Amino acid sequence: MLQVKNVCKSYRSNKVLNDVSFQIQQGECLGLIGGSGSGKSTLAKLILGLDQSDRGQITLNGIDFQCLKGTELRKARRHVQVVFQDPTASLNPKLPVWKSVIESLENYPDVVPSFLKDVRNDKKQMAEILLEKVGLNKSLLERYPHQLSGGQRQRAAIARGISLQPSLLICDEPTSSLDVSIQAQILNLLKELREEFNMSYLFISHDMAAVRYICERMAVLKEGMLVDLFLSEDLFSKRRHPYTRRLVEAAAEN
Amino acid sequence: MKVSHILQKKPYFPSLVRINSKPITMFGLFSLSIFILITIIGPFLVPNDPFTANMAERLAPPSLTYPFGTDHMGRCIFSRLIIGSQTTLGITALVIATVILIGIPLGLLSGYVGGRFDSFVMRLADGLTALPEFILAIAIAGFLGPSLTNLMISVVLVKWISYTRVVRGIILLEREKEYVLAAKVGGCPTWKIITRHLLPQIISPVLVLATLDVGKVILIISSLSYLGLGAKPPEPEWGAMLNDGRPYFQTIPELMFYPGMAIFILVLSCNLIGEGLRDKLDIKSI
Amino acid sequence: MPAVMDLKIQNLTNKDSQQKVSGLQSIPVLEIKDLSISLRGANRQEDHTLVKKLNFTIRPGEMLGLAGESGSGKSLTASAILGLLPKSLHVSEGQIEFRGKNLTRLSEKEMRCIRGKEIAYLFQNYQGSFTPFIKIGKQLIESLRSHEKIRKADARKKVLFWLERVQVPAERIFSSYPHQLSGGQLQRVSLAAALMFNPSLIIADEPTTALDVLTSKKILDLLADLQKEVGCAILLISHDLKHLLKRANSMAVMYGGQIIEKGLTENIETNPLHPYTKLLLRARSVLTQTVPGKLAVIPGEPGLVAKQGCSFTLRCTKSSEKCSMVPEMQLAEDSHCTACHNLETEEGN
Amino acid sequence: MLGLVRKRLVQLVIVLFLLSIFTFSLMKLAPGDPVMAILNADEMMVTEADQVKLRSELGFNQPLYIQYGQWMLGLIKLDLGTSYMSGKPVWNEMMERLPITVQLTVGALLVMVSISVPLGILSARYPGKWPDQISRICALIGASVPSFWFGLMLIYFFAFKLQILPSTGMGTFSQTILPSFALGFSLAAVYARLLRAGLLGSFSEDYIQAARARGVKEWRILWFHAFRAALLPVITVFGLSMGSLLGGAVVIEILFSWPGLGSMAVDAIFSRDYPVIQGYVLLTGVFVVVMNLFVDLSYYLLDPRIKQGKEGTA
Repeated sequence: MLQVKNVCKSYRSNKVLNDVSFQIQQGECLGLIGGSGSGKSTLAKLILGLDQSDRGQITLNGIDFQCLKGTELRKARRHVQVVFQDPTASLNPKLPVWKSVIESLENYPDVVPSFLKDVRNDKKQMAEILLEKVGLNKSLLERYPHQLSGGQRQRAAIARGISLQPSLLICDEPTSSLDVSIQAQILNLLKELREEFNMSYLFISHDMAAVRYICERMAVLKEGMLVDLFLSEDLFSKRRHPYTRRLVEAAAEN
Repeated sequence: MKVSHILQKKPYFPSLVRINSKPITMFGLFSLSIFILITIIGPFLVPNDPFTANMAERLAPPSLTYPFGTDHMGRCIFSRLIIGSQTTLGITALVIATVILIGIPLGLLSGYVGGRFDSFVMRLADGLTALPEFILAIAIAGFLGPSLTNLMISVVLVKWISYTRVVRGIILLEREKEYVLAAKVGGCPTWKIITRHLLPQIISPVLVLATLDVGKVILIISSLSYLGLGAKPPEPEWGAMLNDGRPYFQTIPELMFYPGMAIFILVLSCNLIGEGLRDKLDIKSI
Repeated sequence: MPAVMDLKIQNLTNKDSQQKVSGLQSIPVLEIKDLSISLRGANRQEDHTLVKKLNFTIRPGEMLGLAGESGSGKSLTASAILGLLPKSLHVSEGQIEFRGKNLTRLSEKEMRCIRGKEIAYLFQNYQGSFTPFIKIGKQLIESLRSHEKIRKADARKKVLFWLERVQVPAERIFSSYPHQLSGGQLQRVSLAAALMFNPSLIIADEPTTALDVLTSKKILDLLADLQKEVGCAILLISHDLKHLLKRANSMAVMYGGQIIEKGLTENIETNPLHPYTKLLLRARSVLTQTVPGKLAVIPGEPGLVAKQGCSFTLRCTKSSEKCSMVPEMQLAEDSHCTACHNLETEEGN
Repeated sequence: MLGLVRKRLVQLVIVLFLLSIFTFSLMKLAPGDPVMAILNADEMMVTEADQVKLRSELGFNQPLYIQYGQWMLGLIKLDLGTSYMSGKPVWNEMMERLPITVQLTVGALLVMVSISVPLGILSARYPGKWPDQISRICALIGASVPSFWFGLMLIYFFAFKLQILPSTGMGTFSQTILPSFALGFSLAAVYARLLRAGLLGSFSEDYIQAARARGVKEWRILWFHAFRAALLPVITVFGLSMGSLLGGAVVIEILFSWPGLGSMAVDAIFSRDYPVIQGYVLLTGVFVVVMNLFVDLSYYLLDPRIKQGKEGTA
């Protein structure tokens, strides 16, 4: 479904991504692991069409994002949604939660997700259902982001991410700015939602254990290069790239 | 420190009403509203015609007829002060409104669209900073003749820059934030991103900037009028009145005291409101 | 150690650490008794007390881990030990005894002489550890000269020596600005700055949280190695149980400003007593061969702290009426103690 | 660093070019015929032939861009034309008056620094206490009082009432005090607040806490760690306020009857002495631009991070 082919990207003279290629199948979850500065977030931006790659192709359901402009790009975009790392920055501080959550639905009036069929014309009701899907009480509808806890904000961001029922949800470090005790809750939620909606995930993280929990396949990015791509079961295999093995060692200690 | 976020729970939408927490800001608000009230109902209040010269009564001391005395042409100082507030406040309001109307759209476009438009606007702004408003006013008054209109033009020509810069700065910062990116991914068209997500972020800084600028504009206008480069003599502008009083400074300092005090209190109250707003809205950059 | 050591300094260090080990072995370096930290001006009202009645000790050569989520008061405790609490907060109760001196009673000047020299601090925010517009070497020399009369050339030698000890290219780092270094390098330099004085205690406040997995492992290894050499005590603060369980000799778990469990690390790991510790141990993500169908979670939101009684009661699955009272610390086995009312029922299960 | 200087110099040239275009076109836009003004047409009979002759002598019959070019050539040779009033070259006239304005501004800057630095530091060390309150009130007054009125009040009290300082004239030290103070006071108040904000900002930075944790002495932290960072915003505003300093100088010069550049300009406006006005505008413009250049450069010297960042983009 998503195909990334030989993508390169440089900022100034700095090569951020170097010849990255992979695919994600419908309903599949690919974990992308890498240290800071490995180009993970840049890749996410390219797939979201927020930035242009220097070379290479990114196609979603056969449509090349890079060639699209304006309305066309907007139309294509509804199939890819995103959950960012920092839930504080990813919600507009001046809008109540419910408005943020259903904003995408307002932008695509013709999109009718299956779980919102009956209430498509009632904004508040849609927001209510979406919040319920991510385990938030409807009493939070009118709250502003600063009145929510970090975990609640991230749930709201996830609600916005799934609101268009996208075929691909990009999770860019969705748990790393949260407290340890909340990370597990969010991971569980993401896993449940994926099963419910049969979405594909590109799950970007530096946390091996989290990626292992969520994803079927894993890719390891090191300094802009894709050094390893394998099934999650093979994580401990001897055939792994030395860098992957070092990461596993560090993560699995004790 | 982690403590900080436990300790500071600031309201996100501080309404204007809530400013009353600080008595000194309230004083500013109160005194500014009196000035505005005087401007509006002033013509019905004045005891004497501010324009009629009466050489027989020139430089008269305060009396029942002339509460603050008369000036060198026998005109009632009190009446001239009251009518003078119209000139000062009117011109200032006009200047600030024009500046905002030019500055915000330019800043929005320059920040969001970027590219050549942005560099053109920024170079223009750079070029204009070489001429501080006072010098520009002197240049324009010098070549095109001293008048209130020319004075306003020169102030507007310089003042829009700070608005454009502030707005552009905020836009540049905000448009990279994740909520704007998320809105883009969620299919928000550009106009909606600007109006719904970006515009609200610039309202409070611009508000603060504008209130603080009101004082500055009043000071510039009256300084230039004092030099004779703004309001023309019969016009009862406060700075021009100070200029009129100059020859009699040693003998009758009141001639200069009253208009100066009026300027001072008006500017002070604007600054008090501006500072109060700045503290309330928690804007540190201005 | 790949570093070429200056023999004289090495001898000094060894002698010093030997002295410390033999002389102070049984006496705690740091003893905190009933420490409470409150907002200034509040009249000891419960809800303005951010840290409540803390008790713990660290002995020479020991590494004590302090665990807890953000807002649980870990960092505050550390700032209090250094006497660097923000102005709005103060120590409202209790004592901080450091090598026989009560730090809460010391004047600012006496405190300054202890800071850096006897108690060193490693920050989480490595970018904020050094002033951005002064070269690293100059800052290290500055802190050396703040504590002892030492000639500039000697100070330079000592700084370079310690930079080599923490395995960074000493000469280059010496003349670099902080922003020219990577996170790992900066944290190493902070470690050098900490160890230069041969301190009795190092407080490491989430020293690796901002670093990536591989770098943080290296930094912690280095910290542990150097500790063995120097023989100082370390207070390691982290929200990540993984590091604590691996590195610390003993640990204390905080929730909502209270220590709810403390003891030797192995005891806590194998036999956690407090419900919060149990949940924490279960909920951490562990990289294993098999993937669980669902991760164990701690219910509720962090920062949900009960105003009265046991701070965890609002999120506790075992909560009962008794929990509206502050539980006493109870000794379970050798030095392993916990504060929970429902221990018996727990053990019965 | 060098690349940066080059970039700023290019910007400087652009700004100066804009400035010259601006002044040149204002000159052309000015009402009234300079030829008639020079020939003193109000008082004398002027023949058509005289006019044509002068016009071609001045090059006014040539296309605008050639006039501009010639004017620019003159500028480079510091030939700004001659004053209509005094008949002296404008450049010489300005150089005669420059030292007076410099004396005034330097005096004002001294007043500013000697008030604002101690007051700023004190109010940052004791926020909310009396030095802070005083600086706050002073800043409010300083930002609200018209400088000419403030000067008048100073003259009234110190010269007329108390009779301890001379009211006008220049040359002696005591004659410099009142004008410098009148000009420097409002700036001092502004800078004290700026410095306070900057210091409070840097006191809350982690690296100050870190320096404390390393046991660095408090005075070293103030001067070597906090002050330098606090200086950055102060210096930025300093560049911007050079303009208002010069503007303020105009008013103060008139008030205290100092024959500086400012009073020259105002006199020139009333006598429509265009070359002088033009010279004044150009000189102050160049001065402000050059000052801003210095400010930018000092910025890079103060904070190595910026140097690197900007050079990366360049």
